Amino acid sequence: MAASFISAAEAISQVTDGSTVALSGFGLAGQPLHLIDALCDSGVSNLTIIANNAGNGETGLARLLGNKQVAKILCSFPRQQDSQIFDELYRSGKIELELVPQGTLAERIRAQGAGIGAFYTPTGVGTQLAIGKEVRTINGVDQVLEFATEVDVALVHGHIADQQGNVVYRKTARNFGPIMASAARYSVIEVSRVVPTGDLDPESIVTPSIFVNAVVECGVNHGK
Amino acid sequence: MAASFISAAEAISQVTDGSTVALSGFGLAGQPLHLIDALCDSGVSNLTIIANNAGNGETGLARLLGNKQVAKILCSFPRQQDSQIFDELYRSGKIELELVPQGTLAERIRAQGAGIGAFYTPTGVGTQLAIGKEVRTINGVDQVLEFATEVDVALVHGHIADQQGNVVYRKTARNFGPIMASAARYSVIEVSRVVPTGDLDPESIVTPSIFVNAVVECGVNHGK
Amino acid sequence: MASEPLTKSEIAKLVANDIPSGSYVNLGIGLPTLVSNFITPDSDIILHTENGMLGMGPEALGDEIDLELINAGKIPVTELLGASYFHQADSFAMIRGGHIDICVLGAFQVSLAGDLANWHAGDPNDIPSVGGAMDLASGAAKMFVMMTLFDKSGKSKLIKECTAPLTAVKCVNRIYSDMAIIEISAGGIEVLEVFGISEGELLDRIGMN
Amino acid sequence: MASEPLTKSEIAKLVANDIPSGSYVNLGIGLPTLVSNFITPDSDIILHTENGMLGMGPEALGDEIDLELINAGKIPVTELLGASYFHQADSFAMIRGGHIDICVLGAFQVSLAGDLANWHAGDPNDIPSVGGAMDLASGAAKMFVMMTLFDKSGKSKLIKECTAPLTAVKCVNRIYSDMAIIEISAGGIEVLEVFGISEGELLDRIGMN
Repeated sequence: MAASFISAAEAISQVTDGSTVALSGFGLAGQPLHLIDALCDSGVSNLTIIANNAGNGETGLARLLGNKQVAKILCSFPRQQDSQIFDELYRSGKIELELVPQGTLAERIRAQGAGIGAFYTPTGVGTQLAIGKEVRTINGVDQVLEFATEVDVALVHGHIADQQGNVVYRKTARNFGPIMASAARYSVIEVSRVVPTGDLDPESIVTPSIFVNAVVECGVNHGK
Repeated sequence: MAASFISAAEAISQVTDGSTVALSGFGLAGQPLHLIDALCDSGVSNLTIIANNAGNGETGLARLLGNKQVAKILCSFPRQQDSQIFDELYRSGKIELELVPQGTLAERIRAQGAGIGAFYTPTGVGTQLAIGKEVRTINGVDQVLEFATEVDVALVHGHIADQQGNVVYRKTARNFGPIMASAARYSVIEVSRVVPTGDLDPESIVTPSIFVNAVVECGVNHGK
Repeated sequence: MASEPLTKSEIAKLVANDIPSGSYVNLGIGLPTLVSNFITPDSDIILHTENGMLGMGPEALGDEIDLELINAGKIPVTELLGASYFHQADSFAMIRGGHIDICVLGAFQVSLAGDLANWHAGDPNDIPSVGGAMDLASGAAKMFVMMTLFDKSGKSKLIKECTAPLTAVKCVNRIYSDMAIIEISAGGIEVLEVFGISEGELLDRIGMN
Repeated sequence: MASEPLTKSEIAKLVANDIPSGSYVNLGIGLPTLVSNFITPDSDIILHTENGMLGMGPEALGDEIDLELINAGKIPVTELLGASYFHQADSFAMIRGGHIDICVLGAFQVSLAGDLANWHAGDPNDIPSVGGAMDLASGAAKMFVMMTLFDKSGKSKLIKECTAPLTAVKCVNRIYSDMAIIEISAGGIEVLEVFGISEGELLDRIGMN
């Protein structure tokens, strides 16, 4: 259905205790800081978070973790120089971690958005991360069966939206945004500005409005 | 490896008797007529063709079929008002047809390009086109196992390339081009013109040069 | 009850009226394309065409015709403001992933359980062609079928079990036909409206009485 | 035979020299990023960074820094002419689909069969982080490992069987180290060049004699 143009707080009201929430971003690039702040303020808890990393410093996802709102995180690369909040929660057993190779994480999210129930990938075969998973030899290559990941709400950092809800991104901040928007039952995109419909080139739209439930215009300061 | 800028005849020399060749296009929109003409002229035979349709009128793929160069075709929608050349070959048993639902065809091609060996899709379950295929219930939905489709050479109709081999398409002629380029061992893109590297917007490139082996500049007349 | 069966245009108009504002809609080739004639710009309905476009406008005429801008029926169309183009895997991700709110398809037969047969009339001499029908039938959030209720020989196309090859099982939510609008759900069929026939006679003719 | 083991920069230079012109290359975080210092613009080598970019340029400095333009190590970088951006599923399609000609990764251990262990040192107290290492190791057409050949305690990192958790099996084609360049194939290992050590001594120290 048509995208709504609403506030961060309104959009976040779709997240409830126990929701699975996908957050775009690779490190801080593309992390939807404005929407995550609203999520922190909402006080919802027991969340499952899907994100590439497990927070940087004390803002964004790190703040959400520090607030004890997250029960579990699916990610590929939690440990970073500035992941101290996650590190402490993990070491004290206060958060569950499902570690997923980055490409498999991306493909599981993409599969959900594309209605593909599961797929076979060579990534991870013969490693700890494939233990207990089905393996099948396809054209002589062992491949592990991975399932699509259900997502209740996606919070995504875009660049510009038009008034219909089509979205473009900026440089490497694009990362997980388009696939998370496609996978979620309810997708929220924060953008720096909204332009009239028709101002974005139809050949260059990255996330068509069909994948967007809500747009939050928040004048985020992008990059440089 | 870096893309070559060569003639259609040179590019076509990668196709040999028995090759599997993917042709972009939905009807005539996006069909690489220039490259197919070179393929007709080359005289290679016993080809397996992957294309959405089975030729229109007497040009392009229809001409290739009429030349008896094709042993088998994988497609979703062979029968059209102007598919008379295919129709006759099929009815006289001179060509093998593997009928594949359009979305499954697209996903099998995409899977090949993405290194995904196979995937489960709900499309086709309980129909003739799933007979003999494995079915698995995932989250309560029956899904059929479909395998990636190997492609030797892709012949694709693009719009503009830069001198590095990045490609953009035009309107609905984009259709199968990007995924076929990603799936083939050797991908050839015909374009109307080649511009200096840097002239295409990095945010709007649809087929990055990594998927392109050869660019053929042929001044094709696009659309209107 | 209307006194006459509906014309194709009248059926199309009913379908269009039942599509909520803001919906993303795919109209199958053939009969369903008529629906677009009754979709007004202020409805905010956005048309998807599976060959790779959202925001499809009306058929292109005269100078508007661009052979690289066509719909799934290979007819030249136009582009509305807010349109976008994408490749086939992305287009069918929209379909298979349940992002299309409503799909309207034609049919040879629909079963009482909502099975759809619309890609192959069943004649072994036919050249089989499926296109995106199976993906659409199994992937769209809601599936409307638009057809005449009886074939030329008078046989009901809504039948107990399809005899023609299936497109997808249990996928049809509603039938819009010349003689009735019929809802199909897990609980069975419900006749919502009849045109030029009484409900009793209709149920007789489809073998339900 | 050089009389001294190589410095990290010297190893990086050797790797860069062995990358054919026109290659698409992914450089892992850590040691392999040094390779980019020795890639000249006229080599037509195009760098892929798995967070979603082809045509990555050198590290951004001063005013060039843009926090939305970073590499896989989260370091601000620059954009070269011909660059393109794409989302994560497309980026890993490039990797998994075998489109990256050469990937250079660091390693904790490499087995004689070419198994790679580089994501987890094996300490159960470590916080496990894998990122794109498994995808790159299993997906790149050619896999170069860049490392010191011996760890701080003098133990060889090239060993019969990895004791640290594996990243991927039989994926390493060549090791570039401070003391030797070693090719790994189905036939076994072949020492291509040694630095500051004789081949005999080297084979002794890695337990091959």
